[in-house]
Amino acid sequence: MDFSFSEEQQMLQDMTERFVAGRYGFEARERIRASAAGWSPDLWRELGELGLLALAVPEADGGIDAGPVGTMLVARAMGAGLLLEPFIASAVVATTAVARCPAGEGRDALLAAMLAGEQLVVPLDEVLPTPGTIAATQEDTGWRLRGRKPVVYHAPIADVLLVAAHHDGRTALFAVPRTATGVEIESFRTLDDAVAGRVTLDLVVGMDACLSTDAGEALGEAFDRGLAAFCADALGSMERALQATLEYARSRVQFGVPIGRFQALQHRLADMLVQLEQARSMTYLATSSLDEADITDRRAALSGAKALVGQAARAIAQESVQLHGGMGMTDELDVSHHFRRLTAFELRHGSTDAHLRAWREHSLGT
Amino acid sequence: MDFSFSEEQQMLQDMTERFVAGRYGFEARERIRASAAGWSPDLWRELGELGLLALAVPEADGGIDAGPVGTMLVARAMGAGLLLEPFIASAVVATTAVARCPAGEGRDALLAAMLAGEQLVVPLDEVLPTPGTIAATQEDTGWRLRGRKPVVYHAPIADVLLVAAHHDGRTALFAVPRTATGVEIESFRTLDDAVAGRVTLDLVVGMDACLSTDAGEALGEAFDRGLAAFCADALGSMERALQATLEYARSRVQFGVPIGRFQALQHRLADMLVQLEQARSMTYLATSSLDEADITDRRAALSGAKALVGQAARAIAQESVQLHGGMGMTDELDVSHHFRRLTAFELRHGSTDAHLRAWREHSLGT
Amino acid sequence: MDLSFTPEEIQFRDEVRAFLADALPADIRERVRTRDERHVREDILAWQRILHAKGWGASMWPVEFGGTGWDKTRQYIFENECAAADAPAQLPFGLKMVAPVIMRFGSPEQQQRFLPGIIEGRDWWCQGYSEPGAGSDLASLKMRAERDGDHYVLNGQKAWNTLGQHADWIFCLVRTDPEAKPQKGISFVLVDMKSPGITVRPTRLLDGTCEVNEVWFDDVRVPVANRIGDENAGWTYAKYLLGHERTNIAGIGASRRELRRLRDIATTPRADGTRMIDDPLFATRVAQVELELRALEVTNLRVIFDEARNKAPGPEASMLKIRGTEILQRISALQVEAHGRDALAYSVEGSGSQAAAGYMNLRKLSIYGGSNEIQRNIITHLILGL
Amino acid sequence: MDLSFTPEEIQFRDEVRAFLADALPADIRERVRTRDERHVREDILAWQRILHAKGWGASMWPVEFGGTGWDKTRQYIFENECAAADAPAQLPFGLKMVAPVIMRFGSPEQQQRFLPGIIEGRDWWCQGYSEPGAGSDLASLKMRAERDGDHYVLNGQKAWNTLGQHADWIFCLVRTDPEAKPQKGISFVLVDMKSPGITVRPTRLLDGTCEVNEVWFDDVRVPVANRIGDENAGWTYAKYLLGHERTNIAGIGASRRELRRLRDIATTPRADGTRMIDDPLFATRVAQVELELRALEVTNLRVIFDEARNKAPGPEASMLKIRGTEILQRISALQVEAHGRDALAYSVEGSGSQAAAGYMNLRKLSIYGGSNEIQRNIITHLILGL
Repeated sequence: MDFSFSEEQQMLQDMTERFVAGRYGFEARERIRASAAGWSPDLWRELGELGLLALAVPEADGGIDAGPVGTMLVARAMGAGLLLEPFIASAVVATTAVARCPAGEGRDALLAAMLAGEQLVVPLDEVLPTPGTIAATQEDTGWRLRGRKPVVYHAPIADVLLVAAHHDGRTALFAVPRTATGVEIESFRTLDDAVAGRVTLDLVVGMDACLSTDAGEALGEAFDRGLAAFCADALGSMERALQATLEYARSRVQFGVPIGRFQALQHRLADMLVQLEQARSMTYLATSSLDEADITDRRAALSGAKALVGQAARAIAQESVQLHGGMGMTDELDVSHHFRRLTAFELRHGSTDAHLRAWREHSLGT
Repeated sequence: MDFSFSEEQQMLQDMTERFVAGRYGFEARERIRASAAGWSPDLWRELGELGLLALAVPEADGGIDAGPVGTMLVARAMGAGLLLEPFIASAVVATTAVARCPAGEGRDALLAAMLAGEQLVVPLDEVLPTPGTIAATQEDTGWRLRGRKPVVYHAPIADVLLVAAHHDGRTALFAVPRTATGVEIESFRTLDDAVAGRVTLDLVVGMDACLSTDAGEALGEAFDRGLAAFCADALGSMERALQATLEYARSRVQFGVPIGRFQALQHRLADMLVQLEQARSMTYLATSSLDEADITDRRAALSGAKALVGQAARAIAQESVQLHGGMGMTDELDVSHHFRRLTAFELRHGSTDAHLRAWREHSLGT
Repeated sequence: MDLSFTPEEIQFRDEVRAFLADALPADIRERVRTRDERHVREDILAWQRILHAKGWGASMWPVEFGGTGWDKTRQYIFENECAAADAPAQLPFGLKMVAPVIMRFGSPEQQQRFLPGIIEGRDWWCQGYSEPGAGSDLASLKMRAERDGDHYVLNGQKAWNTLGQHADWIFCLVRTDPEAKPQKGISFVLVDMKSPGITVRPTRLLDGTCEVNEVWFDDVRVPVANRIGDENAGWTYAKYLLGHERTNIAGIGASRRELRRLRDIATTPRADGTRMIDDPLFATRVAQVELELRALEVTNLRVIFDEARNKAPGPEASMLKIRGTEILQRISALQVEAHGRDALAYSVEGSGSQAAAGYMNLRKLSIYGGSNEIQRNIITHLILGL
Repeated sequence: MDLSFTPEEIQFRDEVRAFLADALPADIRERVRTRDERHVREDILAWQRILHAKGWGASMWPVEFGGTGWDKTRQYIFENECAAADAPAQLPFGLKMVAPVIMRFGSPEQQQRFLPGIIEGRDWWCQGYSEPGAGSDLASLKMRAERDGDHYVLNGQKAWNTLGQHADWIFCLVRTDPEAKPQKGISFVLVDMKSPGITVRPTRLLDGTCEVNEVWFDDVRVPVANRIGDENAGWTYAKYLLGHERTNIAGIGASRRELRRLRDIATTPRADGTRMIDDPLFATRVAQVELELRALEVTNLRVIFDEARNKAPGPEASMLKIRGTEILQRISALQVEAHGRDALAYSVEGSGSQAAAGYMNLRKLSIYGGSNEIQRNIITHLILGL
């Protein structure tokens, strides 16, 4: 039992925190958020230069293989910094999925471009898709892909979409250029200020676009890693929301004293801390579970984490805004942005209820 | 819209409160509780003399027909006074059921004896029984009754058990002397200090023991009235638990001030009050619903009330004990007795969950 | 005890419903339904004029000032029917806040000058109570008003000014005696928003909208004649106003409307053919909040009944505020859950994004109008006597 | 970061399990399982002797005093395995409370005299901290101790004395200087329960049991040699004791055991053939509490890990106390729900009544050992810095 972090892991965390502090202050983020693109390709390349886009990839493939814990620490720092860039979608989920596809010219080149921050590759999904949402049928010249996804984070800014499509009871994985004819994306912003899109596919891609005809396991692995990182992102966000609320409670004076002196608020802050620490524990457990061979146990830990972190996210988001009073309702402080990120957390990568049900089924068999 | 009480209703309430204050102080109740019988037949007769056992019976049958509101006020005062006597079981449920059976010599005599407090008649059930729990089969000389009820409040002290039994798809109602051969009662105390028993029936009763061969509606009406009164009983108990907690908070000094000055406790007391008032509203609604012709709407109001009052009962019981600190854990103050009465409330007359489900099905159809 | 409305009240309710079906313009109703605030000033004032033409412009005013003279029960029925029908909420700042103060403490001239504009839907009022440092602790407000002949000269800043960007008038609490104890040196003045020196700066909120403003006062001259009552006695008027602000504080009509919407969402089959309402966990949460709302309706009627007999709105309104806002916030959270991922698509017009907007916007309910923490303090002190 | 136990720790856990399966007498185990307290003194002392014979009498003591010298992780494993196996809880008043004080502040004579009786299962200790007026606010205690030659003469009353009816010794906080400020005039003394003038009066509790007592002192003479450390310095020792009381405060083992019991109840078909666990609402509540318990296990290990590095138990133990007691209380409430009406049959021996007894008895968890309100104050001040 050891809850310390290795020197390498600590370095990754420090590096990410320095990046956030230097590049992603409140004003800088506001500029990115207000920009037409809604993200910063420059900072993305910088993340690539720092090696942070190669975390989840084995060294043999040019990655730095930081392992689940390294990824957790980076994701947590990015959640704390409210990053708008598609770190988890691209540098955790997509890289993991692609790296686990059979080696080959297309796959190797794509992976190299991803690690360098030259190609932004984004998956259509956040959980294993229900069979049939996107259908793949083999034709003479390639594969026909047809289907629709209503909410795909980062789709409008991607270079390549990673499409999981069903054929003959299996899940195949395709790399589809976003600008290909037959790819339609209706672009919008999400409630947590990300760029996203409604994606409709109706096109034929070449044989070489198919990274794997049987990618179910690779995708499962990718989504598992994405889910653990996503919990870490929320953890970072909750930490900052609580910290901001504590600072506000210390400085905001009403009735002649800082509001942090009112016992009713103190006890609510204490409960927030307990929830935060419980969420941290489940995030650690989820992260550890990625090295767990038994896939049922792993999925249980991940689902339990998503459910419990989701509950904590809602409670901490709501209480943080409430204890900020009117100031919590404005978008002039970090806290409202954390509120939105944490609200989105509950809706993404499978809902709190869906994961609680999965945990229940694993735990009780009913 | 009128939330005032008539003079007659007010008189009933005052009378019951006087009875409780005069006869049912903490010490007096402790003596009754510690007695072998576990209730006071003398006080029961006194309730009969006061007319309180005739509340739910039409004037034509010698009752005083106080209506749902009168019964509510009496039951509330009895809950506040932690009465151990079987008021609701006998003077609400049993009298209502018997009064609605076809007139006849047996039924009329039984009813008269009940109203006078001479015969204690107690139903085996608190909700409409599942078909088959007690089976009735007609034989040459009478009816054979067979079955078992694991927890029957007041059974060991009853003169007559009111047995609902199924035959040919209908529910018949029987008056069975407790001491009849074939009636076995294993006696025990309940968690809220009532006398109760596990009842096993295997006997043949005479034809005249059957009060009605089709008593489903009469029983439904009786249980509905019992449920509303039961909510009122809990309301009285919650009122006293909160009041006791407020008095304790005003007088108990820690760290140099009364603990009622600590804001964290104040806000919890405020929330208890809100829950109490919501429970009061649902109790009023349930009581009013008894005059509602549409049985579906009535049952919805009753189930909603039982569920919400049950939730309030748990919260107020737990918080009352908690805010009393160690003193709340002793049986030397009222509060622990209210805790037990309110704990039993959730388990009787259909559980909180069962009624919440019934409310949901009525409200959402799913 | 009788929980039902009288036959006359039921007839009145039906009359209100018929009127709403007939007189509420479809486009306004649609914009309210979809949270489309682009024409909010026009819509609210147009609706106020329609109500006024019917004689229903001020349900809570006495007849002598052009109000309906309705009792509390009819006011309750009227407001909740309007909310349930997606009518725009009447602007409270004129009708429910400054008007009662003008009626009670204003001079006859002030009453003649200001009240008609409110009820007739001509003047848009906003509030100038809160300041950045004076929210829950209102008496610590700092905005100065110095006497200069027949005028006061106002300097300072007001915050949390709701919809002031559309306002013609603002009522302000100002400090006329900086030496006095906090609650003693305050006066209550009415200020023309067109006065030179006023700057309105919108505050962007959590949900991306601009519903509140900062209002800056830089040597703004206000005639002394626009002062209500006595100088330095404003705290009395302020408290009177806050008492009247709390009518219909439970928001039953709004919650009923949103609950109906929630049920619509939850019973609509999703892409895969399933319905949220068939998930027993979700359905139970919906049923639970509906149950609490049902209880609150009765609680609200009880408070109305008691107020009618005791005349003054009591601290019980704090219970209605706490539970009413909790319920509406929970309904809005359930709407988001019912939409699931669709609620993420925020800048897309559609019910999913509306649900998310509602959820975020309604966090304000437990903060404004006396935060729920302040309401618990009121209950503690005035009801529980601790 | 590695959440798993080392191979050595897993081997140790298996060794503990094997020992428990082998050495815990079946009748004692059964009485613990059924909450049968009729032989509680004999059972606890017998188990203490068995543990001592194995060399495991004091898992938290250093080797020099006969303890195991185990690190925090092994202590955690040991205590939770014991609880999960229905072993009697070792009496904390001697082992975890007074013993650390005697080891740290007692004289060598006191150590030789008192520690062996504790570890060898001969002496039953109880606590004399709380008084009727001094619960959370311990420093306001009033019991007097006046010096008379080589003795103190004790007069006053202690309350919330757990299982003192079986005790051989009691450690008391007494006021030796009534003039001093509350925390300054307190001394820490060890009192033979057989001393003339001591009256133990059981307090009947919520669940009908008599688990705590009032202890009255009427001119009780205590040798000055039984005082720990310096006169009037008792507050220091008292706080040291309270810090050590908080080991294994999360009660993971007990919660695991009760959760297992809950699952047994809920998966047993009822009279009508249905099972509680098939009700999705109920099953979700069970799964929810199991999830929170899983998280708390990890939180507990994190605290142990940090303590091992920082040496002193920190305020984080307050989080474990709050959440640990909430979880166990919720499990016990779910047990009652799972039994339904059967839980009403209180004086009947059977699992239904045991569940009800457990539910009522365990309300104490959030009250004693520093109420959960006090724990929140500790978090506020020592972790959040407010």
